[in-house]
Amino acid sequence: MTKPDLGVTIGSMAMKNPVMIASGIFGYGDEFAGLADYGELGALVLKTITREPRQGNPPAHRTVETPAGMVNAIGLENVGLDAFLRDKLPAALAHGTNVVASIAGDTPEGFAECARSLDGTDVAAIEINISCPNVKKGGMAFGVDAEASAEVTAAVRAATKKPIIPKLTPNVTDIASVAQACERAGADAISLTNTFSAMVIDVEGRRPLLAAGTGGLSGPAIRPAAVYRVHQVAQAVEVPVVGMGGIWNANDALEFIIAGASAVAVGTALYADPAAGNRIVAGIREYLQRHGIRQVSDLVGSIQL
Amino acid sequence: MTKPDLGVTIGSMAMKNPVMIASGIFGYGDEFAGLADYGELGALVLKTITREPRQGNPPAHRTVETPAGMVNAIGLENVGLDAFLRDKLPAALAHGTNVVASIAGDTPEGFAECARSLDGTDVAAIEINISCPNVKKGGMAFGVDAEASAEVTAAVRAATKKPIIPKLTPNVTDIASVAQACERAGADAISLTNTFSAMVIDVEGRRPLLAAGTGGLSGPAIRPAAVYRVHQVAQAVEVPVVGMGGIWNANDALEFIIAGASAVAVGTALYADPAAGNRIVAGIREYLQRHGIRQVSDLVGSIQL
Amino acid sequence: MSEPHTSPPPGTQAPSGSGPLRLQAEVLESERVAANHRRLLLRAPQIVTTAQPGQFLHIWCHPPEEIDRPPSAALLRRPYSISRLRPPDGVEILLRVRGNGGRLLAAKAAGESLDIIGPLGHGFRISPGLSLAVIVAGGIGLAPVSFLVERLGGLGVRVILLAGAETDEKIPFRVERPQAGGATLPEMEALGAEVTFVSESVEGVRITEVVQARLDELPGEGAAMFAVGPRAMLKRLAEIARGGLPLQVSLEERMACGLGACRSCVVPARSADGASYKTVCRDGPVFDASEIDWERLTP
Amino acid sequence: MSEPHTSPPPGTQAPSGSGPLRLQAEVLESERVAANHRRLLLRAPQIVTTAQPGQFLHIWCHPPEEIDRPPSAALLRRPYSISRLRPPDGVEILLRVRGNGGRLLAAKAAGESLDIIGPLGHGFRISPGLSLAVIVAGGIGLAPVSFLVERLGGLGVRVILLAGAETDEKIPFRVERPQAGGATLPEMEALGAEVTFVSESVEGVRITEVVQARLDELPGEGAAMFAVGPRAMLKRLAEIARGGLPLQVSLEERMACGLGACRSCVVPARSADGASYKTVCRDGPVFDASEIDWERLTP
Ligand SMILES: Cc1cc2nc3c(=O)[nH]c(=O)nc-3n(C[C@H](O)[C@H](O)[C@H](O)COP(=O)(O)OP(=O)(O)OC[C@H]3O[C@@H](n4cnc5c(N)ncnc54)[C@H](O)[C@@H]3O)c2cc1C
Ligand SMILES: Cc1cc2nc3c(=O)[nH]c(=O)nc-3n(C[C@H](O)[C@H](O)[C@H](O)COP(=O)(O)OP(=O)(O)OC[C@H]3O[C@@H](n4cnc5c(N)ncnc54)[C@H](O)[C@@H]3O)c2cc1C
Ligand SMILES: Cc1cc2nc3c(=O)[nH]c(=O)nc-3n(C[C@H](O)[C@H](O)[C@H](O)COP(=O)(O)O)c2cc1C
Ligand SMILES: Cc1cc2nc3c(=O)[nH]c(=O)nc-3n(C[C@H](O)[C@H](O)[C@H](O)COP(=O)(O)O)c2cc1C
Ligand code: FES
Ligand code: FES
Repeated sequence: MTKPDLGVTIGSMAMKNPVMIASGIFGYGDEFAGLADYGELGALVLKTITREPRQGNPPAHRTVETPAGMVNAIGLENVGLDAFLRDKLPAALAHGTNVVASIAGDTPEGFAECARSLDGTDVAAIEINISCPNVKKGGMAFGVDAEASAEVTAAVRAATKKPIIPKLTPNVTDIASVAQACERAGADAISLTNTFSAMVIDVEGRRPLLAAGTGGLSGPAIRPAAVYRVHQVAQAVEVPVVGMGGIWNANDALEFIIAGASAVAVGTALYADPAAGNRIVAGIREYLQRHGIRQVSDLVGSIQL
Repeated sequence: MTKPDLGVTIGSMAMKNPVMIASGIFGYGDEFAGLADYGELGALVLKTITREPRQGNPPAHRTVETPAGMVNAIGLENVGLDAFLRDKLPAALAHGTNVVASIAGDTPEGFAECARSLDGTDVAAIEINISCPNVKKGGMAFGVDAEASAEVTAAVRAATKKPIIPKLTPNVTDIASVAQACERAGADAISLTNTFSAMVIDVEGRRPLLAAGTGGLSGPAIRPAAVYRVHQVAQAVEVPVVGMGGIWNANDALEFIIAGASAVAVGTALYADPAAGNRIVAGIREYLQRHGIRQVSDLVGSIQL
Repeated sequence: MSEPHTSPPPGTQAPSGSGPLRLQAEVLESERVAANHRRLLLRAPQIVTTAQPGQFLHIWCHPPEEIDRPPSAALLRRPYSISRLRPPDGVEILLRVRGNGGRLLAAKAAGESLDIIGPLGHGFRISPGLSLAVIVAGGIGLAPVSFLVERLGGLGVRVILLAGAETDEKIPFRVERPQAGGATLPEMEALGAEVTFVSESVEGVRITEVVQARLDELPGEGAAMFAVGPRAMLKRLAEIARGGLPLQVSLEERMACGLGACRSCVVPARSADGASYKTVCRDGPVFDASEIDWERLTP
Repeated sequence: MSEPHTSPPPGTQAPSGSGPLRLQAEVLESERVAANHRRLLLRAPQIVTTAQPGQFLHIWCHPPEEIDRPPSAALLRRPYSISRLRPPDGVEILLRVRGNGGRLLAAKAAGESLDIIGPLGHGFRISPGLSLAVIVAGGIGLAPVSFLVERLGGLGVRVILLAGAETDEKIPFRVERPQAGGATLPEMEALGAEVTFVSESVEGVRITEVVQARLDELPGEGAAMFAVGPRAMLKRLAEIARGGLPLQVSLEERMACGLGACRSCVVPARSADGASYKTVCRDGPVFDASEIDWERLTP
């Protein structure tokens, strides 16, 4: 069989394969450089940025390991839009694949400002982080509400021609309706899931283990819950879906794709294996070959219920 | 130090210690008999029953293991109210500790009917399962909606003098408001969480691995997400909270208690260790002793934020 | 022979009524018996005295002392058939290494211990008049067969074992192909069985075809068939045997409790009262073929 | 000496600019060195040629070939200091067994391999004029000290090591208490250090008290202090040393990436531009005491 075609398209962003790095996992990409060929991946989603730099949550601690997962409360520490454009984006683009910027703000206009500044850059798409559980204002406060999510999406839509991808929180009753609201407001794709709200308690000290009190659960632990939500959303919208949550290996990625995701993003797994994304690309290719499937897009949503 | 006092009270149900077995885990208690001294525990919550017997979901498969968790789609298979009262309850009561019946129905009146029949029995309390993700009608359909949850609670309240404990689903945006609605409708306590909606895909067969399509995630994987929700609810209501989700050892149980749970329930862990509940009672006692805490109730909600 | 066996018919060797035990069993021997297959000999005298052929053990795959720590892989116990008893205190299991659980068990060395619950489930029923047993086993389905052959032999029953696999490597026994005659399993012959073994990759036939071909040779009276193996094989046998030989089958299904409580491991059953699922772990794993709703049993 | 070390001052031994490597390092030796402490010798020639004292390795605690399988315990890598180099190709780590990660590493036998990323972070800076180094180490903080002592010795710097622990069992070295004089660590003396060791349980004093008592003996010129140990000890030292000896401290914090990307492992920093957190994994683990906002540093 000829080599299978791994290409997928998210809005106007053509990807050589469906594997991305999830936002916030590897910062702006510079620190991981050299530990894997990130240019080989479909897209790199950079750490969420805000208009102004943010210091994030207080430390001690910001992360804690849990069974098959981790809880983080970084709190959107980021260099801010200007430093991002000046210092970070050029290096990220040098990886040689699609770079997706992730943005957040306290108000719809805060999001739109970031999007406007990114419109003239070479980022391939913009992810709209309305799902960060670790900030008091903005973030998940938008994502838990379909209307607020749509409002942010519409504001960003008006600010840029780039493909825009609202990123949803799983901490809602009806994620499909949030996705539909975003789709109606002009989203080119939907990505999910961000982390599950979580808390870990230091039993000896009778305090939260994270200084911020609460955080977000990621990693293999959440995979079945994330696949469920991706399937729900893929059934509900026409635009492509980017699936994530606990992907560790190609089998995991294929679960999301078969459930309806056109692309997937790898997060926590990168901390164990900086080459997890590359490993997964290889595994998907092997699967397609073994099953005689010509293109990965034939697999998207191919689940038989 | 004198032996610490492990007693807690849930409504009018006095428990010798705060450790229960979660509903559905060990059926009606007869099959596990002999593998541990269940009479030593604070309370045993039996498998959810409905007015009529139910066959549950189709098999092949009903459960699947996932990282640090499992997904089940039993679908409330149960013997029905009559057989329960006749064949199952007497044996369960013979364990020598509080027996809590768990009930479900397709309508508020369906719940109430079960409650009415239980009112004259020796069950110590009634858990109201408005959170089963594995049935099409009833179950979670109620639990995701504060008003519907309150309606069921009120109907059950009117049908029995027993302490009633609505059991909540984590698959909602605002679990605290569901809890408050139940409290206003007459709940004596709130228990949470039931399982997280989840899906596992057989990548080779491109089918869901569970015949029912989707199921509920339980086990250590969900613990941090469950602790978060228990803490949220404990802050929002006055009535006692029964916390559960991924408890495996005494440390886990203490996380829930410190977060605000007056009692805890052990589920999935029982499949590995039928004596998990007993092990946890011992561990809690040891902790109290080591910290010089006279009674477990002093620990409830003792988290310093 | 086709009565439901919750109350075993008189004369049947029913499991003792004492209920399952939980115990720490020391690994006495661990040995590779074929590619990807291992034999573990456990010290578990309490099991030896009560176990019936076809029953299984529910095994915690991690060190017993780590029960307080949640594992990721192999969170649940794993069911393994009792393969053979080695009185006074030895119990053997044969395992095919599949996933995490099998891997952990395969790595156990002599001297380590396993936390087991057993004996579980209902085993094979041997009716008093039985004179000929035809055992049909596929692949790892051979695991519980030694115990059954020994028990039958002890009762003076003639045993014909018809075993098959995709390849010789897929069974936990040594295959021998003498110059004359077909392939055989010497270890099973040593236990007194008349053995026919076919490998799809060598002999090019399936064991169900062998069964079909030999059905006519068998006496109508005093004979019964016992089958363990993949569902497809069991389904085919249920067709072949219909109306002829009494057939008992051992089924597998994913388990959580292993005790009949959680209703994970159900299979569609035929029964008068309309209650339509039975548990593999408690009602089975061995069922009379007539108990199963073969149409609804997914492959 | 107190400049931020993102651009190391001239003459300083800066880590090579080539960036961290990921490699499979064979375990050459694994040895118990004290109750609950082990020494692992790894084959990692690439680390030997670039590592600086104070840098660390980020270690995947499971077999390298199992990277494709998500573990439950020790999902993230674990940071361990480079304890000593054994040219041409050996790298030592000393580990105190705490939780799951440490347990897995402690169980590694010679011949097995570890998937490591390193050398990571910024190590100790040794300024050209240094003539006396006072190293203060508490407990497992002794792990990176051998490497530092050797390096300093090689540069002709006099080394005073003041080490302490709650009990003798809490350090990865042998304690000796000669008839005359105080307790000492022979292995550190063999490397050329002048050693004072105090155990709270035996000598009844804390190492910070010893430091305080001996501060006056020290020359004002050409001396510097290097400290590794619990935060409480470091905090106290920062007070003691304030305005006096230049002090470098090695900090610990929970990590995910180990590379400076995820912002997990931050500590509050003092800096002109108001950017208030630095990462232990990349800006540290060794910081100049003046870089840290000691008030805001939680214990
Ligand atoms: C009554 C009974 C007796 C058995 N006897 C034997 C025996 O003697 N020798 C032997 O090698 N195997 C036997 N099996 C199959 C054995 O239980 C599985 O191979 C084992 O559970 C696989 O676990 P794993 O972690 O190695 O594999 P994985 O594939 O990683 O397991 C994943 C999950 O699926 C379940 N699972 C996978 N395969 C099966 C299966 N066939 N049946 C039930 N659950 C399964 C596991 O328990 C686990 O929960 C028996 C199964 C049953 C039900
Ligand atoms: C830069 C650096 C160098 C270190 N050098 C050494 C050394 O040479 N020898 C040694 O024995 N230990 C060293 N430690 C501490 C070592 O990393 C922890 O003991 C180890 O991570 C504990 O993992 P565990 O799974 O055994 O324990 P657990 O307590 O189960 O770990 C739970 C989680 O907490 C984290 N954690 C626990 N303790 C620490 C800690 N002190 N610092 C950072 N994260 C922690 C773990 O990484 C893990 O994510 C160092 C830490 C850092 C940051
Ligand atoms: C340390 C950490 C930081 C994260 N930061 C961000 C972020 O800045 N923006 C964002 O959209 N998601 C962020 N996430 C969420 C991930 O992008 C991803 O949605 C989530 O971790 C689930 O995927 P995983 O289980 O593969 O990690 C972060 C996750 C982690 C673990
Ligand atoms: C196999 C299985 C069956 C269950 N059946 C019920 C049920 O009938 N009623 C109910 O309220 N919860 C049921 N649950 C949910 C548990 O009671 C518990 O809320 C959940 O599993 C989380 O706890 P755990 O992580 O400790 O298992 C079931 C869970 C499992 C795993
Ligand atoms: S495994 Fe629980 S009923 Fe069979
Ligand atoms: S561990 Fe990721 S920034 Fe330090």
